[in-house]
Amino acid sequence: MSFDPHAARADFPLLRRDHEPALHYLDNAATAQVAAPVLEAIHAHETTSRANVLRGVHRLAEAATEAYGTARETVACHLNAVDPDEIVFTSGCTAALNLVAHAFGATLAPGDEVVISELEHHSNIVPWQMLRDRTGIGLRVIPVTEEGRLDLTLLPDIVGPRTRLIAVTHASNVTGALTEVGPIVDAARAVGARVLLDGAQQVPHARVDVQALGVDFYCFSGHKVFGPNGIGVLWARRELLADLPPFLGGGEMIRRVRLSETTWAPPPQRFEAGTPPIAQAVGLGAALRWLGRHDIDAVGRHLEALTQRLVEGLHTLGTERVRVLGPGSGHPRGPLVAFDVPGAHPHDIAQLLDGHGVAVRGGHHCAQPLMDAYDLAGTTRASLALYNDAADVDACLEALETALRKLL
Amino acid sequence: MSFDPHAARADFPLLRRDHEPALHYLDNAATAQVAAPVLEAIHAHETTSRANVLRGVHRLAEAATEAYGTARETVACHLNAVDPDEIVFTSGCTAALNLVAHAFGATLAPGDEVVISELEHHSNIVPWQMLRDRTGIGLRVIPVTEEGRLDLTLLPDIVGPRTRLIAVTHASNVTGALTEVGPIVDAARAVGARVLLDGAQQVPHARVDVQALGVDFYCFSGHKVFGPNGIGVLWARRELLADLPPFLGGGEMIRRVRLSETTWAPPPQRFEAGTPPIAQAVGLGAALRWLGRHDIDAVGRHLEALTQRLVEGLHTLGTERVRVLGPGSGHPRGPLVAFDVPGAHPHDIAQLLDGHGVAVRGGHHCAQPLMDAYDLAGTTRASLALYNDAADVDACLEALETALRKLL
Amino acid sequence: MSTDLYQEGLLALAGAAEGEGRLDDPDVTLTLDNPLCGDRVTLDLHCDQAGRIAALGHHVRGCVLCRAAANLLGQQAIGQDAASLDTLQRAIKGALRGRHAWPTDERWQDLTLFEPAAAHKSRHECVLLPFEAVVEALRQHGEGGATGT
Amino acid sequence: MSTDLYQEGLLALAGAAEGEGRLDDPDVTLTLDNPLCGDRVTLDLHCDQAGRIAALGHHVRGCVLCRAAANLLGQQAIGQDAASLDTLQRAIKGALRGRHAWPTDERWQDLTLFEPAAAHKSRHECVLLPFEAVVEALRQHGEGGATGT
Ligand SMILES: Cc1ncc(COP(=O)(O)O)c(C=O)c1O
Ligand SMILES: Cc1ncc(COP(=O)(O)O)c(C=O)c1O
Repeated sequence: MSFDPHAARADFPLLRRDHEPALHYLDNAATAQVAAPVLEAIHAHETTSRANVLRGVHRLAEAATEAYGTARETVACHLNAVDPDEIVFTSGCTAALNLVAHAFGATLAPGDEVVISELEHHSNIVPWQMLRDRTGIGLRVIPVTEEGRLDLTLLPDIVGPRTRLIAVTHASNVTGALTEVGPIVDAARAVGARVLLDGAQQVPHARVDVQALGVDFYCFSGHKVFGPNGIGVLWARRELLADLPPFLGGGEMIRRVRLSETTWAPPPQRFEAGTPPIAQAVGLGAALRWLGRHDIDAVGRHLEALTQRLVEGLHTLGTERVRVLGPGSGHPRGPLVAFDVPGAHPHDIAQLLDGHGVAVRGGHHCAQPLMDAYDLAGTTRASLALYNDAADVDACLEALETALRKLL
Repeated sequence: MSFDPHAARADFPLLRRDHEPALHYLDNAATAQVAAPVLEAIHAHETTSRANVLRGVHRLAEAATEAYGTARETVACHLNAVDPDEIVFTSGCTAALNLVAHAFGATLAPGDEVVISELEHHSNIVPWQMLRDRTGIGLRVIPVTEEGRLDLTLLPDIVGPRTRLIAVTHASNVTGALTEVGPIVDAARAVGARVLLDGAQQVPHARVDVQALGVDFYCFSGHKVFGPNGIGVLWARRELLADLPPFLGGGEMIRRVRLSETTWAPPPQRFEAGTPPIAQAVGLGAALRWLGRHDIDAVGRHLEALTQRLVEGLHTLGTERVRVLGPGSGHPRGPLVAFDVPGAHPHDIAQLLDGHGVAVRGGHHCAQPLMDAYDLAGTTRASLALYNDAADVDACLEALETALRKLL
Repeated sequence: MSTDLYQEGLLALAGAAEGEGRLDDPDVTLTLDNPLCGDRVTLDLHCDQAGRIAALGHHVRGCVLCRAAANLLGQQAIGQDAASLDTLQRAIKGALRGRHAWPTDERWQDLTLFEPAAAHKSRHECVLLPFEAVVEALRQHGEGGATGT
Repeated sequence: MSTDLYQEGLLALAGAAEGEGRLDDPDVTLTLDNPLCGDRVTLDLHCDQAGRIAALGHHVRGCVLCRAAANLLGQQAIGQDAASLDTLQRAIKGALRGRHAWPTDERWQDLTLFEPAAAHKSRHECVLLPFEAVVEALRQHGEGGATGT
């Protein structure tokens, strides 16, 4: 099986539009575009099966409940989860991380420790800081290497008998570094700690098998996997979920509500208070089925080649002018490249690139601690998705050259 | 200005479909159908302006940010809020209530009291129970009258010097009772407490003016106002929001993240961690604009007439056989009617009605404490929306008569 | 057609009142709710030394399906033990979900009355609740007869 | 066209280094971040008895717009007080949002260089940040010279 980016691209209405200048969308790490089959699945659901789920007996309610359940099965299958009931739908990756910080956090005692890293997105930092400030747990931080990878040589100093959770990104949204999961799982297991991976930047591009990874929690967002906004996923081991208290309270997550006392429904309902994002779950299911129709290994090779073209092109502009963040060729990286141009601000670069139809992101990418580690205010980031091609990369490089002539 | 329910109905693709038997959708209190302009607005957004918001400078990011901001302005305008920044987008009404329970809850001390009522949806009970169990606040409960209205004569006994918040429904999703807001606001003001209204069942049918109501918090869900799933709104007074700590942590809600310490963005961003439901906000804006194009007073009269037709029809089946919950004709009620048929279970009734194309809901309607007060396991509920007509009501009554012949 | 659900036979079983009512001095009592609809089954059991059901009383606040299921238990559960009822409960669950055929055991032949419910996923739990309750009650009895709620 | 933003005049102002650098022994120091992009302005002020700016030093980690705005302050803010700069800051905000025309005050005529930014909402804050910082710094100085962060 092989992969044709242009065939994939044809499924994206926004990318087909006649933009002037032509659009080169390289901001996929922020939000990917949505595939037409996703929009169609949502439209079909909303116009044939719209109802609230789980509680109704009429045919629309049955159809909606069925569609929602099928979406859960699709996600479970995509992640190779043991059971669909290990899939909790949330409103996004951030919401999933907060859910863990509250529900798992409630099982921690003061002095227990959570390990995060300098590489994390704010969504995997702030919830733990808030937990620390609420409950008195300790927060330990794995530093990054100069190359922007987790410095796992320091694990033995950081993981200890009070460690209860290691929560790190699976793929960095800034350096593109892919986390070596094995040593982290081993370190956690040695002290009886759990492992959470933030998969927001991994699920769009790679095969993710939660059983093979050996982790305990995994989460990602719909809008980055060519699916809808407003939905995310928390996967967690069944027996772990069963032992966690709920986070949000409301309809659907209860067994019995009395004014004096309330008991909880089993997972995943326990963690899905209120009317869930039904149409979005249907859309996410469609997105993952769409993604699954492609040979993900071939997609990986395509993205690797494009990433290399981008990195090499940036080097050609002069390594003293353009400093590329992230691991060197010896280490795996995801399909995104952030770079610093001393003397030219990322916002100015991004703005000038936009004038050439090239959409990239400039800023701290919700990773201020990493920026602090590099002593940068921000970087410019071009992030790829399977529908990008060499023309996108070349347009980016060309526009960048023009921009730098203006700014430097 | 007048109102034509059939013109309105034509905007709902699902209601136009040729169902066999014909569909009489009377489960609007659970989820209303979605208007075509909403689906079109979402589709247009996703195919022309999809990007992440607030952080990007490229044209799609600008367009998405603009669309998201416009949606906020539309909601503010619909509720007559002072300022768009008083509008916080959440993933639903339940999420909005949890947000208040956490953010406002964090400002309470043990022994402080929150007043709810027996009439509440679980989403306005469970978050407060969880807060009570976390922090040691007291929870006081306004009972319901036999008619299913808040028994406000008991307010002086329930509201006291430790009361910090009165959180009650604006319109009951079971008895249909509309809350007399004035006395509640007065009682709260007398002791310096805040007032929250759960408007999930009010916004779809009535004019809501948060300034005129004089309350402090107001919330509702998108999917019940002919808008998308996966979005809700919290409105709160600007100065109140400014003083509240955040609830969820993550991207977009920070001012500065350091590993040691993090500072927060001003409202509403402070309360919108992570990528928000952008397309859903756009859809909600379209829904409220669609709703706003109708003469809401004429809609009210239409719904009142239909509700009366339904109540009278149920009385005709025999008041000993069919016991209608909710206020008598002297008191205002929303367009929904729940009833109990001794000896016939709501699920059986709902199932048999579905055989005639009539979609109603049977069960506890996420109001178990109210069911306990009535000593019922559940009721059958027919709930109307502006697109319903007399044929829907008559089909319901006819099917019910047939069902009761079978079950009793 | 959803009305297929409400066959004569099912309505008759739901009205049969087999085992209806509470037991005096039960060995174990258990109340189980269906969180999705508020149905509630309360079961009282007397058990023999071997852990088999000697007497069963139930109080059901539920629909036709739930009442019929409880009455079927009231008719047929005497003499059954935790293992056999656990197997039965799983078999019913699987059959409702279309995973396998309905049990053919003669004792439980009235289960065929529930076959139309398979098409209505939202009603599966109505059928299952009494069976889940009896399995859980026997489990608790086996653990030392704790009185659950 | 977004490239209109980057006119010669604006690039020149951004490179002008007016007031660039820190002050010794400032009466007030303030650092302000733009949470959306990580831009950061640090301001040192010396103030006279009447609360007017006597000297201004800035350190900007920001884009062309932000640096140009800070340099404009460095050129023109000496002698200004909290009230006048607050008015100016609001006027710039309103002008960027298209609510009213740009200030015509001769002292601030270089503000016209920022006019193209009005079309780019995401960049408004880049222009505003130095102005917000100076207003906040003067406010803190007025409150007793607290050294903010
Ligand atoms: C690594 C990583 N984690 C978490 C998130 C948060 O995802 P969301 O904003 O969709 O909740 C993002 C995306 O912004 C991300 O890149
Ligand atoms: C009165 C009331 N409050 C709150 C809710 C919760 O809304 P949602 O489930 O959309 O979060 C509902 C709807 O189910 C309701 O009827």
